[in-house]
Amino acid sequence: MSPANPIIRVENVSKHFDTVAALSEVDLFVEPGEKVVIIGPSGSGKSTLLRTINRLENITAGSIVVDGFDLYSPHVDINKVRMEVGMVFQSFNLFPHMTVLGNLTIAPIKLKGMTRAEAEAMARRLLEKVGIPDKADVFPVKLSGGQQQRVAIARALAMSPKIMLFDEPTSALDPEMIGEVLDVMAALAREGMTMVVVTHEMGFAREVADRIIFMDGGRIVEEAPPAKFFTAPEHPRTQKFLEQIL
Amino acid sequence: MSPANPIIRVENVSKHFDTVAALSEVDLFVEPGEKVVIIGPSGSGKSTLLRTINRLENITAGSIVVDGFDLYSPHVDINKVRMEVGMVFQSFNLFPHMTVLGNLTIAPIKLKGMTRAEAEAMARRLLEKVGIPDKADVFPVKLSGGQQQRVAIARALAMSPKIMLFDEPTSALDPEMIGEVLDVMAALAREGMTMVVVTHEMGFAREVADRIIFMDGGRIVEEAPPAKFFTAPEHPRTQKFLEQIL
Amino acid sequence: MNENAKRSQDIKPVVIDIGDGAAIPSRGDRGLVSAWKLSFFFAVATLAYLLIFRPTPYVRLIKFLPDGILVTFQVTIFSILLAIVIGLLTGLGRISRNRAINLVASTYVEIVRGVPLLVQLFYIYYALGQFVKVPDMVAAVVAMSFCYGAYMGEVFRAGILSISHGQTEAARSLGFNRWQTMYYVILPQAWRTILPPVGNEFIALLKDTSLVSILAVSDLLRRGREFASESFLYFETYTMVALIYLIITLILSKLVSIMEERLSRHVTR
Amino acid sequence: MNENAKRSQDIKPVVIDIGDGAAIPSRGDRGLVSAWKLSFFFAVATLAYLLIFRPTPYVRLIKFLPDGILVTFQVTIFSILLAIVIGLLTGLGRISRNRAINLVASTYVEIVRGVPLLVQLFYIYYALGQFVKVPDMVAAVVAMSFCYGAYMGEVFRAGILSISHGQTEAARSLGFNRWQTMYYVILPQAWRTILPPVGNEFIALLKDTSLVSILAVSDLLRRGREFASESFLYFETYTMVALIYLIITLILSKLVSIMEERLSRHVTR
Amino acid sequence: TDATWPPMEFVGPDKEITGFAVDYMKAAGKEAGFTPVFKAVAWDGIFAGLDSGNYDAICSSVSITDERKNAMDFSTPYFKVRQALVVPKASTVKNIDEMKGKTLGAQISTTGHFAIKKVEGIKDKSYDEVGLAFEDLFNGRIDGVVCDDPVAAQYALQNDKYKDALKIATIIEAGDEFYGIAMKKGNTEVLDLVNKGIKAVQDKGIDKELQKKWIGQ
Ligand SMILES: Nc1ncnc2c1ncn2[C@@H]1O[C@H](COP(=O)(O)OP(=O)(O)OP(=O)(O)O)[C@@H](O)[C@H]1O
Ligand SMILES: Nc1ncnc2c1ncn2[C@@H]1O[C@H](COP(=O)(O)OP(=O)(O)OP(=O)(O)O)[C@@H](O)[C@H]1O
Ligand SMILES: [Mg+2]
Ligand SMILES: [Mg+2]
Repeated sequence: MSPANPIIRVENVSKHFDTVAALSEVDLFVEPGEKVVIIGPSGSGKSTLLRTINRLENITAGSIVVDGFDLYSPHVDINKVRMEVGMVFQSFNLFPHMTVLGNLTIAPIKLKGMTRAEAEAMARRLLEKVGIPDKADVFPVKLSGGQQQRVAIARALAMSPKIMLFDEPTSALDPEMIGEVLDVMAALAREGMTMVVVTHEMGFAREVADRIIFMDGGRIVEEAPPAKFFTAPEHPRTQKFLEQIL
Repeated sequence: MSPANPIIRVENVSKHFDTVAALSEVDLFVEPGEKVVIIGPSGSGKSTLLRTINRLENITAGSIVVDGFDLYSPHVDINKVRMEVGMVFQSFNLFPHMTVLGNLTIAPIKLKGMTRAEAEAMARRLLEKVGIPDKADVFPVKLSGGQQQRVAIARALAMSPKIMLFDEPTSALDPEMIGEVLDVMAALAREGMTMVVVTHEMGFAREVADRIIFMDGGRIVEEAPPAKFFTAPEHPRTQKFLEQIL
Repeated sequence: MNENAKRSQDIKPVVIDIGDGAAIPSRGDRGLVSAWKLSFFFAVATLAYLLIFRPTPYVRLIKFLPDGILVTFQVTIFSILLAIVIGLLTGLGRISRNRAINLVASTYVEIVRGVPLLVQLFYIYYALGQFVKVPDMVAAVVAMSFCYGAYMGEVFRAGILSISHGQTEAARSLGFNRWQTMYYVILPQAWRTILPPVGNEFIALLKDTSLVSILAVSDLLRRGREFASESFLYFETYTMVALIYLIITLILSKLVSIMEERLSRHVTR
Repeated sequence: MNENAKRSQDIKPVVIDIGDGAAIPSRGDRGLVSAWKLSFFFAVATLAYLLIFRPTPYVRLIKFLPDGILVTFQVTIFSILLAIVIGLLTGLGRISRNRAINLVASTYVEIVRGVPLLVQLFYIYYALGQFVKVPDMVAAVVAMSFCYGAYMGEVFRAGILSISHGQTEAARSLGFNRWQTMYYVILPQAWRTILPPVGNEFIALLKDTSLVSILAVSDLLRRGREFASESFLYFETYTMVALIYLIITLILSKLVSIMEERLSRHVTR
Repeated sequence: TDATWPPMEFVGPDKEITGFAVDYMKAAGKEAGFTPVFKAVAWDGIFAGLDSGNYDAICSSVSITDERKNAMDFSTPYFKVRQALVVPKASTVKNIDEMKGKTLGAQISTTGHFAIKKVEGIKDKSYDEVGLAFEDLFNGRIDGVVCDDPVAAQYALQNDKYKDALKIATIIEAGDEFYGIAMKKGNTEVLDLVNKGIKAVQDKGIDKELQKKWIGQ
């Protein structure tokens, strides 16, 4: 499983919270354009792994290189790296004091020096893409959960990232809204975006993922393409987990 | 359905919270020794009806007579009536600053003038009855939910009430503890206590109830003995409800 | 043990913290709303009664006091503005991860809250007066805002901490640095939480400006004391002074409560 | 809309209320804990330095002040005791369903919180002095506790309201009347919540007793002012007075924080 | 007494109230058969306390004025003072009228304060204690202080701190003032007693001795 030219290199990474080992000696390499789905039981370290990739969590040991930047090099400007890596959270985290358009344009304007006109034009294109072009001028509280999450995706895309990270993007949604968000994600995947997705949506994993990673107790227990993963899991822990949820 | 000699007479009772009508023209007569189980969807007024019986809620219209006392007569001492009517809550509401024994003895000592020795002897008998004689000297936080609820039942029984009201006594419990509380309640029923019970435990209702009352939208929609109620409900609303939950 | 059960039985660790401002008659507290009305009516009616039916000495008194009221407001307004600036810096320092900055800010708060305002006023006014020469108004404003800056810092700190951490994470993951996140994302949301207690501190500060009368600043109380010790009309003077303070703080606390309501309505726009 | 989503997006209506006491160095706030240590060390070290290396005038000064400290404590302790009694009655009045009682209690709170403490002191001391003759120490205690009773009332009110309504319902349904419920069930639980803010008010009151120096009660600050007015050593005197107040309040706030921790540990016995 | 007015009455190092007036009254008491008990009171409420009966008499360097005579009774005068204008050493002011447009300080509602207010165009600033006014003058916040001359000459200016910084510019010509013991109106019992004591002290020349001790001339 040695990678050709990975855009994300997580090597031998461990992460402790006080006494809890959230990650133990994890390796993960992701190719440009690859879609990786991470699954595993609660507390297995999925979120922690994802969050180390843009250094929302600092690691205790190991190294992480994203798009050629060593995240722990003293010379690296972490804010620059984060512009390359979009992130979508379970709880959306839209900025409630700005309109949808404001949410989408603030970062490009303040961080990339775009003009307001450019930024708004792009924002409207992105809203079109996520299917809510008519919501540009409303405030986030007025949106349904599914709409909010689609805005959150558009906001991350507005920085034209090379990588997108998703941490259970549909877990806080009512069932009837999950589909609309997954559709947007699937479309993004078809466009060739590099994606790392933590999710419990097995249907999505099966259809979209190039590779599925199963974590347990802070370790990667098994990884395989979905066809093999769902039909012939090797590790007993994986088998048990799949039994429970399918 | 005209009653012979009811110990509880709820006649034509309505209760409004601001604009919400929690109860509309409800009639309920309970014979001494009878066990009535009230079921119905959330917000249908079950708790409100139960709580009007010891005047934890004041009613807007109608009359309630309990053990011969008109609850709304200006001459009635409501605290006297409440001593006759034990109540058990979903959230136990034990007094956390007293031991279990303290919880059981405070009311008999302060309100009935029992000596501490008498009260404690009785309390220990009641703890025996609810199956936790060894917990007399611990504080409530040290007990499991099921144990707490059994203490709450014993506390109510310590006032030797003629009637016991239960408002979803097992809803806050982990599944493995529900049984122990229902057992205590069933035993109490066998001893001939008059009981009005709001619950979602259909097994209990079927076995213990003399009569089941189905409420919806603040009204009593249907009442029948359990045999008939569960096998041949008349009202379409009841049929739909039973379909959903069974 | 079952989670629900645990929660309902526990004594919640409620933290009670009664501010030093006026009692804000918010809508939830009906007793206070009627009390506000009663107090206001009582204060205004008493004032009117005294002026109309006992013009001597009350009319003379009320002519004597207005410049004192003006000074009281001047000191209050300048002090609160300066205190807000100090408070913002202190609040940011208190949540800073830089240990040195954090310690400086925390120590400032600890010391200021540990010494009576009156002693601080004396100290800043007289003791430090030996080293720097400043006009008395300026000294009073500096002393008041030095003190209130510490309290204001706690308000800012609490306001900033009240914004969910997810907001910071979202902003940081877009590439904003720590300060940009504070400026574009956190503070614009925090001010809604911060504004009402700032209003409250304003009222508390207005009341505490009465202490500058001891520094011979001619505020409302000082004017009253001058009048009283000259005319020997102690009862009448202090009645008047108390009434004026009461009317001012009642009006201000009503304004704060209106502001609170507006802001809480705005939350859902 | 989904419930979770709503909650996470909404700006929560956080209420910030910064008390007037010292900054209590509770364990959650590490910055404050180190700040406490630093301040305390700084205060004690400065005091020691001054006494050892500049005995004139500091040794003379420190001999001059102890009875002032005693008076400060006397006024504080008597006032807090009286204020607790007034506060309990006020708190009960504020939650009473009897509209008249409720209004009286609320109006008392509203008026007391609307008038500066210093004005109240002047009023009670001088103005009412015309009608009733009381020794100045008594007047000071009455004035302080009249004022603090209102704040204490809010503490009691909040403490009582912090006990879940289920406790009241359980007690009432056993047959306890309103007062028995309060006495046997609510207050014994509420005191844990009430005690820390009472400690906090104690510190705030101790600081505010410095105001009685204006009434010529010989408290710590008054003694300092007397010393200064004879020796004209203002800087030295106020340095010393401020240090002593700081050391006292720092010690007291540490005690309150220890008490808070003990009580919160006790919740789960 | 408001014990912040050295050398007339103040709190000594032993925390007892002491000073010229205090010794004077003790001597008077010995002569007339009463023992004065001294109680520290803040100046700006001192007359209120007399009214409410917290004490029987005020011995606090109270100058006898017409307004005050309307409100209370006075003993025979026991000391003569004038108002002194104290200014920084460098000042060339010779007369209070030259202070127009400047700010002068005094203890609140003392005769010094009244003297300032009488002159048109001078801003007055009132302090709780005369010492605070001196301190403000020393710190340069005000341009002068007006107070009774013994306080200025024999006390404040003897102090190491002020000796080289302040001086008396002039004695304000507004006529002599006399200190008297103030009593509630109609309280003839105390009045007679005090007057008897003062007379005896003056007759025996004790007042001269005390003046030498406390004031030095
Ligand atoms: N901020 C934190 N402080 C302390 N421990 C933490 C923190 N965040 C995570 N942990 C711990 O690290 C471990 C891994 O947590 P993580 O959130 O990565 O799991 P997860 O797989 O995402 O679980 P879930 O499916 O519930 O989101 C858990 O034991 C968790 O308790
Ligand atoms: N204190 C109250 N204030 C306002 N409305 C109330 C109050 N208590 C109950 N209600 C309303 O009265 C109606 C009946 O409530 P009640 O609690 O009796 O229903 P319930 O059948 O017990 O429901 P559940 O199964 O959820 O306990 C509901 O619409 C409820 O919102
Ligand atoms: Mg997670
Ligand atoms: Mg219910």
